[in-house]
Amino acid sequence: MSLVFDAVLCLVLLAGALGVVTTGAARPAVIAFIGYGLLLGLAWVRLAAVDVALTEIAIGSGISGVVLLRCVRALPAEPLTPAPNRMLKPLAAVVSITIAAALAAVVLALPEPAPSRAADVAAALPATDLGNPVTGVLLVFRALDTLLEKVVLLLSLVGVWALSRDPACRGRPAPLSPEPAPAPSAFLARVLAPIGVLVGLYLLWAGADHPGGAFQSGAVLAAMGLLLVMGDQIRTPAAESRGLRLLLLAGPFGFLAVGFAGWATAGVFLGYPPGAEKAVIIAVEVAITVSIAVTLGLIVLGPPAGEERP
Amino acid sequence: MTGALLFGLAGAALVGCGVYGLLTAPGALGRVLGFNILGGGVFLMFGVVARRGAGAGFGADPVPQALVITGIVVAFCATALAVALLVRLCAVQAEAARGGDGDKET
Amino acid sequence: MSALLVLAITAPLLGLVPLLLLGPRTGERAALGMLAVNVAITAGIAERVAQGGRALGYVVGGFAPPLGVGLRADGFSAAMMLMAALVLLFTGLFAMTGPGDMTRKVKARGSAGMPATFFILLLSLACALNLAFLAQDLFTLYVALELLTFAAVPLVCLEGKAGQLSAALTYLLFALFGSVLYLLGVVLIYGLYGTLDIAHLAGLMAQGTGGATAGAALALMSAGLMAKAALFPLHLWLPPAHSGAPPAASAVLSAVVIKAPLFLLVRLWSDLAPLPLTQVAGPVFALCGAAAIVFCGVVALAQERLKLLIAYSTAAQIGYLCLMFPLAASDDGPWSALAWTGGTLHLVSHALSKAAMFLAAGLIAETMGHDRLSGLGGVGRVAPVSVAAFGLGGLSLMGLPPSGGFVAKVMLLTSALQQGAWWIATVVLVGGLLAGGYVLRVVVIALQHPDSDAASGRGLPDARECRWRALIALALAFGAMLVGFMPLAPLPFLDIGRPVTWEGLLP
Amino acid sequence: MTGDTLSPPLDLSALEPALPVLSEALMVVAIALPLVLAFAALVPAVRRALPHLLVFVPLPALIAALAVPRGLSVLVAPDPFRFTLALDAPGALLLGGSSLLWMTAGAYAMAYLRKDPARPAFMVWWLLTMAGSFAVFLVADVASFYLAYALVSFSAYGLAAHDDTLEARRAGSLYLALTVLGEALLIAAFVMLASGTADANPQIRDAVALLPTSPWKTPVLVLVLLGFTLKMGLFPLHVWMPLAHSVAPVPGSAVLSGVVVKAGVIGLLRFLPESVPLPGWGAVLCGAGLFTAYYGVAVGLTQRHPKRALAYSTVSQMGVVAAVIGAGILNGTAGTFTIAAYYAANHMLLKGAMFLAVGVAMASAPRRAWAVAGVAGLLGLSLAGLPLTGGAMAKYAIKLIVPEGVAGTLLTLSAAGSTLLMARYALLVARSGTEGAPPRGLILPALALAGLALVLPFLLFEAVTGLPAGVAFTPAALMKGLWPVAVGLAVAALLAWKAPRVPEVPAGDILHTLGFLGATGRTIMGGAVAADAVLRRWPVAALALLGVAALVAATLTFAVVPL
Repeated sequence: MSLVFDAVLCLVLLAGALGVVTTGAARPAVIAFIGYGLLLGLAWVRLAAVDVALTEIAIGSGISGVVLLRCVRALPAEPLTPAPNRMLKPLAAVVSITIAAALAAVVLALPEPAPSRAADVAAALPATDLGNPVTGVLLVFRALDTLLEKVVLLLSLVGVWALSRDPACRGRPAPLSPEPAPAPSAFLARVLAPIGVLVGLYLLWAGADHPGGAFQSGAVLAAMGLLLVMGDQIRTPAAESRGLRLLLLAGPFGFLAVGFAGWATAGVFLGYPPGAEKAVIIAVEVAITVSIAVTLGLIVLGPPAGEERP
Repeated sequence: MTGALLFGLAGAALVGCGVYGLLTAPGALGRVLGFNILGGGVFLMFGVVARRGAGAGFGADPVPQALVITGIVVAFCATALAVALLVRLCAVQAEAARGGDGDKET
Repeated sequence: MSALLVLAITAPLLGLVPLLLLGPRTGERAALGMLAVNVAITAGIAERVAQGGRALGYVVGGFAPPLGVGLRADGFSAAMMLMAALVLLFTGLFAMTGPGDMTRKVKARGSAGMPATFFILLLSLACALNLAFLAQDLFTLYVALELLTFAAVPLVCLEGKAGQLSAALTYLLFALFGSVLYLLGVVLIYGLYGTLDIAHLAGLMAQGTGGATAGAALALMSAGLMAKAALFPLHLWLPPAHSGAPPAASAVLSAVVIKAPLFLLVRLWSDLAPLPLTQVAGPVFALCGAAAIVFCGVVALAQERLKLLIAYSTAAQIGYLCLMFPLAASDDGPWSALAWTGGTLHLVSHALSKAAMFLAAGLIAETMGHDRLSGLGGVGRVAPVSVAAFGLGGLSLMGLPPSGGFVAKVMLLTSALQQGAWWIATVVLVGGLLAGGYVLRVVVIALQHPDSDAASGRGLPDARECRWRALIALALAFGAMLVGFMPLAPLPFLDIGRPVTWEGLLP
Repeated sequence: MTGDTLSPPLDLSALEPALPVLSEALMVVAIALPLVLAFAALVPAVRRALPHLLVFVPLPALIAALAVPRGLSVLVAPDPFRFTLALDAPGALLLGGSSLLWMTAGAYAMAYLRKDPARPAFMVWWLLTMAGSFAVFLVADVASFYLAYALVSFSAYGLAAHDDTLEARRAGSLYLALTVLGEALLIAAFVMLASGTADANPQIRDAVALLPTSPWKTPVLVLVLLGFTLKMGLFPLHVWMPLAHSVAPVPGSAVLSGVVVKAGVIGLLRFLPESVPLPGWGAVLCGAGLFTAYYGVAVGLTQRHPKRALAYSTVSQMGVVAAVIGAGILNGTAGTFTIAAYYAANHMLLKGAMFLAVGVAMASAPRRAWAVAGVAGLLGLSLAGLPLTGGAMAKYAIKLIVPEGVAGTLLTLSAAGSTLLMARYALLVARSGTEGAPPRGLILPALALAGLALVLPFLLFEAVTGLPAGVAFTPAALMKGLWPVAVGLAVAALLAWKAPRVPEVPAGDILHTLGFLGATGRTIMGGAVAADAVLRRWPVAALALLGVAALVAATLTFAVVPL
């Protein structure tokens, strides 16, 4: 029964993906992409990877979708594109099918029994006092990757900000919509936001032992922030604000500070103090979550518009 | 394990779809979408690798799961940067079209 | 366990804090300080490696690979790191707000320091490069490559012109295509071996259980790296991106950014893949390299704009390192070691000379107000130091003594001839001829009398080159010449820490 | 080497045990002084003083040529500088000769360019070329030779293209293109040569000693011959010479023809084995040299400008030198290289003086130009080997190497051709007067060099050949030297009386038949640019990316390798 469900899911997923790449128009393609992301999240659940499923839905589909939709709105209706070569599509189809077939063969040829690090993680996890092995890998065993990934996120915000017309990156990003928010949207923001924040905080709290964690939580919090901006409940923040920048830096550099502190407490960079692992890890997660939420929100809002004239 | 295998094949097919999108998309937005589909396929294949490596009481090998989470975030960053570039490019081009002259130096 | 390895990655990041929190001038000074610290750290690593005669290692978080991730510096990576750190520092100095930059007159001409964003990106590049040279985990390397791309792409379009933006977009999209292929390779490797640690993988792969899947994984990772290195025929993004960026940005992009994927390509095939595989795949890379040298060299000759000419020259020069693959992977001991040294020295001297040339070209363009070759007649009079830096840098490209390019060329030639690879030797020589053509073309134009063509109303502008910036370019060019004093023999330093192993490096 | 028989008139070699350091220092200073001054010219004060110093810069080189014992080799610096200096007889002859030419031409240049605003730049190129030329005669290891050779070759561009006319730009570009080509040929040769030895940068003579048994003997010899005869201007690689010589300022032409071309000669002398017979190679070189000797005369005769006539004379004379070297290595005749260098040094001084004379004549009123032409004619006859001139001694010496027979006869007859060409040159000089009186700064150096050129060969003859100078004054020898000159003069008189109308062969002669090469080059470049535009389109590049991955994967899969 579940196999049938999986097969149907796979087919729908494929259909969605095909829809995205074959739809000529931008908006339907993006909408199809968001749907595809949700289906992909379902597939992750079926693969017993709930953490990944939450991340995919929150970021891969959710925030990405918002970013892409904003892009569609900003693009000219009729993009100037040269007429593609008529041979291209058939050729691309042949190439793509060949690649898919080759990869399918590779998947079928994967070794049995499959190699795995699960046993290593299971052996090392109790020392961290964490219940969620994925959080353990992210924040303890491969903390370096996660730390650098925070830097990547910060850097992509820097990249977005670098596109500001003001080389010094000052001012507020343009509001999501030029018109004042309609009443329903303001109401929605006021009602939904507190609930969303609660969900986000729960995800953060649960992440130590159950599926969830900084990214999923940060994405939900960012979405709530955007909702408040859309409902005109808060203004977009000014990019040069020192407080905002502190929030941006809190995650990566708080993490880095803990990493350096590891030299003193555990004798190794990115080590955690013995006995207090879980507390420190949760503190790191809080800092990261705040930064992720702010960074994601600012990335969606786009580059600051330049210094405001008094 | 057949379920995992099914998703593995789906991942391979998604990679094919993504490649098709990357090859045929006429504009940058289409290529960004193609890249995301392609990335999704790769991640799904990684998920299948994780699922096959289930053991020690875990439903799936946690290491690939963690790597996929990192990968999704990185892919999002890439998408965001590409979209920001595209939006700015369109704005500059529109301005140039209105102003009558673009910056011919580049 | 050497803490220097951790510092090499984290110190540049610390420089971001003042840049984001304090004023631009303070941040800029802090950034330059951090770039200097970075040079000190990398020099310290190189010194330790040379002294100890063995690699340095560090296990992050205390979890040894394959569960955790490790950092490791061998002779090759130490040399690369030091080179990159030096280029970044010099470029940072070139880009800083200098004496007189704030005056209105200079500003109107465009000769001012770069915005704070530039320094954020420069420090991020330092972190990404050091990580790429040190990391031993294929996924950490993926993160490093992405960090590198995200730091490099905004550099291209700092001025926000349409051409720069579209170049940056093409660069980003193609680099992403490359990285997703790399990641696919990583996935297959994990599926096969359950680990991503290079040392462990090298042992597992040598047992030969991977079959075609392992080959496909290596191929996908290599193709991804080649896309990021803009190796022919994957160079679509390089000329517009490198020629359109501001000079300081072009310098780092051409000099060091594309070197990281090339370095990883070498690492992949010299440290990870078993030797028989490298011997099979080597000629494919050499073929791409040869095509790059000849094809992009010819296209460079045809360019009418100085910065495009240099950019195509970069696309051509990347090929030399790839010629090294079949030579260095042979069983012919001393001659393969010579090719290894030659390829590495070429990488280093190209980095220094190309940085010098892009900085010089930027100053020339700034002085003249354009970079069309046809209008650069007599620029040697208003920008003598820049032209000298360009010429001396070009010496290395042409492979004339005394320069690193000469030493590298002699080594590659010797190795190719001794191994009977006549076609590689021919390509090396033809590449030198083409480089001579496009470098001398510029130098000759610069030395001519200015065009006093009254009809066109052109002539030399009143502006003069920014002297201290030109001296920085000249210093880099002299650096490329200094490499030419390396002994013409395999460098034992580059062999330190090979083959890759964690033995003796872990606590 | 026969160099040991050479004892220059002022031989301080007795001082050697006491002062080896002095010898070493002299050689280093000879090279370093012009080099340092070239860089010091960045300082305005030095730049202002340079015109007065230029005459004295070659002094250390001159003293070194005279005083440093032959065969002394100094390791100036070990790794990383790997720079070895040595002075053998051919090197000493060329070094001494060139230092004299550099001194006189330097004085001349400062007068010639006194109103040229670009004089400082010319001086810098001058000094760099000088340093390179001294170095090329002095260095003893392969890598330094390559460096010195590149220095003299590339710096000479600055001399040739100084006037920056359209023709100068064209000539300069052609010169640079061929120089780059020559460098590529030579680096390949040197790498093959060096890889036979244990040292990566061997002494030239050690590497050459192994050449006859080297597996790469044939490619090395081909590349060495091509690379160096390109600089000497042997047919068909001579095309750059008439172009470059005719556009350069007069003193620039003098050193181009006198010194820079000799870098090719010293290259052949250094990189060909002297004592091992190489019959086939010698015959080829000798034949090419003889052909060039006649070819240069034939084309030179049609020229209407004295400098171009001289340039073709240089082509012809370098053909003679090549023929001598070829004849020498054909049999492995000892002493060949010293005598070839002796002949080359003789040509160096004479040709330098003749170029300087052209400049004097051009600055003179027509009547005075005839007087200049008289001196020029005498120099020309010396070059052709008129008995009782210095040139006759050089001609006598080379006949010791080239055996009687076809080659010997042809060589003797080529002197008649030389006479003819020199007569033409003298006539052109006589006609090139304009108005005014040349400044003393032009006349004195030219006269000094002319005097040296006419006299010095007598003084060196015995040291070079080991024979008393008297052998060249026996009636038989005088007769043998006289008749070709007489024949040449007779033909010249005949032509002057009733000259056939021959159109001037454009400078660079066969170059103009190679125009299709330029067109082909442009086609290739255009094709590459078009192909590049296709390759850089997104779908093509994206497909290429996948193609590369597939290619590597397929190579790995289908190569029979156990994985």
